[in-house]
Amino acid sequence: MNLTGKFTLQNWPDRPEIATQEGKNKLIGLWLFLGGETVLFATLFATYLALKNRVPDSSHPLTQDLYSLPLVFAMTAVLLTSSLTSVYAIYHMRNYNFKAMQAWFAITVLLGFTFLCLEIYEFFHYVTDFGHTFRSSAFGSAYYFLVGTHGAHVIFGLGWITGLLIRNAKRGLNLYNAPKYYCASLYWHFIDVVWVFIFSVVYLMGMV
Amino acid sequence: MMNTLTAKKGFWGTLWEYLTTTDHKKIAHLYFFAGGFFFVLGGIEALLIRIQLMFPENDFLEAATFNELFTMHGTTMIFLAATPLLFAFMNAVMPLQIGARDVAFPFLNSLGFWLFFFGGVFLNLSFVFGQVPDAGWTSYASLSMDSSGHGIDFYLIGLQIAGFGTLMSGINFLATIITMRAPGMSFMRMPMFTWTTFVASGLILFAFPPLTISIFLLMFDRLFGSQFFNVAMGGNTIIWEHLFWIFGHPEVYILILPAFGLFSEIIPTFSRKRLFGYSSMVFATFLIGFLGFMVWAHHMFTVGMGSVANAIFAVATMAIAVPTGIKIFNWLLTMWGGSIKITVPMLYALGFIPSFVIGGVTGIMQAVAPLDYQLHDTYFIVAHFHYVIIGGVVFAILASTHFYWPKMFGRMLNEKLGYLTFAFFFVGFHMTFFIQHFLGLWGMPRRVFTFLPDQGLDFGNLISSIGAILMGVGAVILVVNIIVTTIKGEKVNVNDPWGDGRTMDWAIASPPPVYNFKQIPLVRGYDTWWLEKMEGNKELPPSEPLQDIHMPNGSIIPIFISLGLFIAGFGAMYVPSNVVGDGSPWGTVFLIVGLVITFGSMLLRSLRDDLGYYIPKKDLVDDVDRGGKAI
Amino acid sequence: MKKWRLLLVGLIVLLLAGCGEPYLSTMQPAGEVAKIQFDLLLLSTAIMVLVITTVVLIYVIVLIRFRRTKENENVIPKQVEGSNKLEAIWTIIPIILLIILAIPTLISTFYLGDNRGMHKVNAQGEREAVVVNVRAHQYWWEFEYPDYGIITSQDLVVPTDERVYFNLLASDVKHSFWVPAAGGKLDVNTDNENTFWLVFDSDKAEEVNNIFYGKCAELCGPSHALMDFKVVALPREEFDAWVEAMQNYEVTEPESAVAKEGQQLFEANSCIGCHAITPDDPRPVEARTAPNLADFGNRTTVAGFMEFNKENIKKWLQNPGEYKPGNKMYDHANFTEEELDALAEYLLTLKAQE
Amino acid sequence: MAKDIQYRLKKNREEMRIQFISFGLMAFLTIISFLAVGLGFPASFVIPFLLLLAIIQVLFQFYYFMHAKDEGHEFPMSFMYGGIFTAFLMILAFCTIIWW
Repeated sequence: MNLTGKFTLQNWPDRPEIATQEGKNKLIGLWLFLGGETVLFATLFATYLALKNRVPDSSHPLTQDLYSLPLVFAMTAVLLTSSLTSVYAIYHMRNYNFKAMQAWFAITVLLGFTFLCLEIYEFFHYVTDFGHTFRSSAFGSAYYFLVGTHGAHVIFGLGWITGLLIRNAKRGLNLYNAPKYYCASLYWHFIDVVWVFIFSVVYLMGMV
Repeated sequence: MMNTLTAKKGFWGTLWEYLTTTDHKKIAHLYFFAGGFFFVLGGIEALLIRIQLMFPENDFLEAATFNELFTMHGTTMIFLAATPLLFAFMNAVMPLQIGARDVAFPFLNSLGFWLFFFGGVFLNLSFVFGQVPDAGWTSYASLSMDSSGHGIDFYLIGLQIAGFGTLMSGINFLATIITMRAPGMSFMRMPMFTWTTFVASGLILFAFPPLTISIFLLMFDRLFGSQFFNVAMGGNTIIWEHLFWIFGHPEVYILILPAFGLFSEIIPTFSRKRLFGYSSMVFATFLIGFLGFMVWAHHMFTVGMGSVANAIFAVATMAIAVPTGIKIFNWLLTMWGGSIKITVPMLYALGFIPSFVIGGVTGIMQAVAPLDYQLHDTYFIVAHFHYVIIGGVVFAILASTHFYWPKMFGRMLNEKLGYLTFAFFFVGFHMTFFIQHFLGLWGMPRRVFTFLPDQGLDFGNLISSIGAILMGVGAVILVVNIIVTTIKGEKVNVNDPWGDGRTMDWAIASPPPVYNFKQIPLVRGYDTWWLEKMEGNKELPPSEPLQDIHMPNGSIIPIFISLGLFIAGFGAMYVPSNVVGDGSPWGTVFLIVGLVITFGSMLLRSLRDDLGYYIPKKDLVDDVDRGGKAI
Repeated sequence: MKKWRLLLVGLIVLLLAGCGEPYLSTMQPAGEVAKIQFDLLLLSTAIMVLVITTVVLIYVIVLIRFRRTKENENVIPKQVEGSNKLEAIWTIIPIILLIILAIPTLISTFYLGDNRGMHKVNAQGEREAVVVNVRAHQYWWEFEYPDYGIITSQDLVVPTDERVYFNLLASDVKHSFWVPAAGGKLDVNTDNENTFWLVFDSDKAEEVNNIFYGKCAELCGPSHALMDFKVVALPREEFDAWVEAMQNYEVTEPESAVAKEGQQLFEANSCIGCHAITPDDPRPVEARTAPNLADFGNRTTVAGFMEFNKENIKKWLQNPGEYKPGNKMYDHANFTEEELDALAEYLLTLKAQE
Repeated sequence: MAKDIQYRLKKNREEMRIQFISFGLMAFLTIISFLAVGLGFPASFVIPFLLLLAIIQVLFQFYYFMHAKDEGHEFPMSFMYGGIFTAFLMILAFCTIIWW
C-alpha cells in the first residue's frame, strides 16, 4: 500500500486510520495504552480518596474551602467542547478534507490551551490565597498529583496535536499520518474521560 | 540492495547492529544476555546471603551490607533477571509461533529493551556509589523514607525506568498477538506459550501503572518534599503497601504464566502428544490472570486491615488453587499415554511438577489468614516463594534455554553438561529451600542478618547454605556450557532439531532469517507444524505469493531516549529538595537536560518519516538454501 | 532422580525429630491463639499432603509406564484432545477441599479478630483484662500498662491463662510484634494503633521457666535481626505481686561506693535525659526515646538479646553500635574500665523486688 | 463510484449529526450534575447520582466520540473494560474494607 502518496476523495479509504497494517497496529496499541492509563488514573483516584482532607491541623483548607463551582464548570465546558471539535476534525479526515481537519484540530488546541490556563490560574489561586501546596499536607500532595497528572496529559496532548499540525502542514493527508491524527484524537478524548471523573469525584463530591 | 543475511560486518559492525536493531530475534538475544548477566549478579548476592547465614552470629557481612544484598537480590531477580529472560523467549519464539514477520512495534520493542537495560544499570550503579537500597524489594514506605543515603532513590528511579520498558513490551506483545497472526491462526489455534504471553502481557498492562504511581509517590516524598507517607502531615504509609502489592501480586503471575506456557510447549514435544485439555488450559490461564488482581491484600494479612478484609482476601486467594490445579493435572495427562523422551528440557519439566506443587500448596496454607499470622515474614514464606519462583520460573527459563538455544543461536547446548547442571541445581534447590519451611515454623523471621545460637536454627541454616552452594555450582556449569557451545558446539542444520516440534517456530530455519517466513504461512489447525508433518508435508503451505518483504529500519534513537532518562534520573536524585540533603541546582539542571534528550529524541523520531525498506523478491529466491523458505 | 528422594526422606526424618525450641517454635503452641493456628497448620498440611500424594502417584506411574524405549521409538501416540469428565473431576475435588479449608479459616479469622473483650469492665468500672500498649522503636520495645501506670522495656510481663490485649504503635518505622510460641504476629504501624490478644498457657510457661522469646518480624533497619524481647509469663498471683512492686517502685540509693560512682556518672552524662529509671515515667510518648531502666537489675537480657551479665552490660555501654548496628544510643568508648564498671554496678542495683 | 462517494459522505454526515446530539446530551448531563451540587441536594443522593451521570457520559465518549461502536473494536473495548474492572476493584477496596 502506498503510504505517502497523494489521494483523492475517490480513492481515499473509508476508514483511513486502519487502512494499513501499521495503522491497525497503532490503533490497537493506543487503545491498549489507554486501558493501562485507566488503571494509572484509578491508582491516583484511590490515593486521592484515601488522603482526601487529611491535613496536619485545622489551619489547612479542606475541599469545601477550596473548590468553586463556576471555575470548574468553565474548565469542564471548555474541555468538553474541545472533545467535540476533535470529533469534527476526524469527520473531515474521513472525508479527505485536509484543511478543515487542520482547522478543527487547531481549534481543539486552542480550547485545550484555554483549559490549561484556567487550571494554572486555579492552582495559583490555591497556592497564594489558601497556602494549599504540593508540600503543605498529604491532601495537597494527593490533589496536585491527581489533577496535575491530568494537566500533564493535557500538555502532552497539546504538544502531540500541535506537532502533527505543523509537521504535516505541507505534506497533506496520507495513509502514513492519518492513523497518527486519529490516535491523537483518541488520546484527547481520553483526557476528557478522565476529566469527567475528576470534576465528578474530586470537585463535585468534594463540595457536597 | 543490501542483504542483511550475507553481510559480514566484523566486531564493530555487529555491535552497531545490535545497538540499533529492531529485529525481534536480535532483541531476544539482548534480553537473554542482559537478563542472564543480572541473573548471575543476583545469584552472587544470594550466595553471599547464604554464606552469612551459614553459622549463628557469623560476621562475614555487616548488618547494613546484608540488608543491601537481600534487597538487591530480590529486586534484581524479579525485575532484571526473571522478567527479561522470559521476554527473551517471548521475543524469540512468540512471533514465529503465530507466523508473524516481527512484533507489531519493532521500534518500541527495542526501546523497551534499552529502557530495561538502562534501568538495571542505574539500579546497580548504587554499588559503585556505595549507597545501596536497603529496605527490601518491597521497600515499605516508613523504612524507605527512613533510609539514609541515596540507596532508595537508586531503587525508585532504576525501577521506574525499567518499568516503562516492561510496560511497553507488554503492550507490544498484546498488539502483536491481536493483529499479526498469520491467516488461519485463530485464537483457539494459538500455541500455549503465545496464550500465556498474551495473558501475562495483559497483566503487565494493568499491573505496572500502579507500580509507576507508587514509585512516583515515594519519589516525590523523597525528592520533592510531598507528604504522601508523612504521618504527621496527614500521610499514610499503608497506601504504599497496597499499591505495591496491587502491582506485586499480578507480577508473580506475570512471571509464572509464561513459565507455564514454556512447559506447555516442552511437555507435549517430548511426550510426542497433544497438550491435554487445551481449551481448559486457556481458560485456566485467563482465570489465574483475572483472580490475580483480587488477592493483593493476602500479602498484608498482618497489617491490621480487620477481619472482613482478611476473610475476603483469604477466600479469593484460595480460589486460585483451582485453575492452577487444572494445569498440573493437564500436564500429567499430557504425558499419560505419551512417548516420554528424557532430554535436558524435559528433565526440568519433570523436576518442575513436584517442586511447583509444593510451592503451590504452601501458598494455599498462607491463604489461611489466621495461619498466615504465624507464617508471614518468616522463612516459611521465603521457602514458599522460592519454590514457586525457582521451581516454576527459573526451571522454565533453564529448560527453555536448552530447548530454544538451537532456534535462537543455531547450535545445540551440550547435553552432558546440561544433565550435570540440572543435577546440581535440582538437589541444591531442594536442599536450600525445603528446610526453610521449618526454619520459619521454628520461629526464624525473614530478612535477618544473623541468628543466635541454640535457638534450634543452627543445623537447618547450615543445610540451606550448603544447598545454595550446590545451586551455584550448577549455574557455573551452565555458563561453561554456553561458552563451550558458542565456541565449538555442533551446528544445527535442520529446522526441527528435537525432531518432535509441534508449533510453527520449528518449521523455520535455526536461526530464522531476518524476515522470518519468506511467505506468511497458512495455518490449518492447532499444533500447526505437527499437523503438516503428520500429513507428510515438508513445509507449511503459504498464504500469499512470493513478494517483496517490507522491513522496519534499525534505529539508535531508543538508546538516546533511555540515556536521557538515565541522566534525568541522576539529576532527580540530587535536586535541592531531596530528603538526603545533599542536593544542588546542578541536579535540576541534569534533570532537565536528561528530559530534553529523551523528549528531543522522541520528537526526532516522530518528525522523521520512517517508512522502512523492502527486501526485493529476487534476493529471497537466492536465500532458498539458507532455509528462508516458508518451510 | 533417586538421590533427591533419599535426601527428602532423610530430611523428613530429621524434621520429625524436632519441632523447634518450646520457647520459640510455632510448632509447640503455648496458648489459645497459637493452638488455633497450629490446628489450621495441621489441617492445611493434611489436605496439601493429600494433593501432593495424588500428583506424585500419577507422576510416578506416568514416568514408569510411558517412557520412550528403543522398541517404541517410532510410535506416534494417540493425540488426545482432553476429557471433560476428568477435567470436571479435578475442578470439583479441589473446590471441595478448599471449602473444607475455608470454613475454619473464616471462623477463626473473625474469632481472633474480635477485640471486644478489651473493653469489658467489672462492677467497679475497672477493666477486667490486662492491656499493654506496645511501642516499637528502632530497635527496642516499650511496654506500657495504662491501667497500672507502669512502663517497662524489653521484658514484657504478662499473666498466664488469660487474654492479654496489646495495642501496637511504632514511633519511627514499621515493626511487627511476634511471640511465635504464643501466636501469630501483628504489624506495628506508624499510622494507626493495631489491637490483638494472646494467651499464655501456664503449663507451657512452666516448661520454659516462664520465659518466651519475642521477635520483630518486619524489616526495620540494620538491627532488625536483633530486635528481640522476652515475655515473662507469670501466674496471676505472681503477676499481681509484680504489678504491686512496680507501682510501689522506689529509687533506692545505691549502697556500695562503686555503684554510687556509677550513679554520679549516670547523672553527669545525662543518661537520665533519655532513660527514665522509674516505671511511672510521666513524659509523653514522643519524649520517651530510650528504654525505661526501671527494674533493670531483673532483666533477662542485655539489649534484648545478649545474656544478662555484668560483662555484657559493660560491652554494651562502651560500644552499642557494634552490637546493635544502627541503634540510637550514644557510645561511651572514652570511658575507662573503672567507669564502665561503676555504671554497670549502678544499673544492676535498679530493682523493684529481689 | 460517484454514488459511493455520495453515500459515504452522507453516512459520515449522519454520524456527525449523531455525535453532535451526543455532545448535547453530555453537556446536559454535565449541567445537571453541577446543578445537583449547586442546589444542595443531600449527599446520599448526590454522590451516587454524580457517579451514574459520569459513567453515562463516559460511555458516550467511548462509544460515539471514540468510535468504539464501530466494528473492529472488540479487543480495544475488552482491554478497556479490563482496565475499568481493575480500576473499579482498586477504588472499591480503597473506599471500603482495607482501612482499619
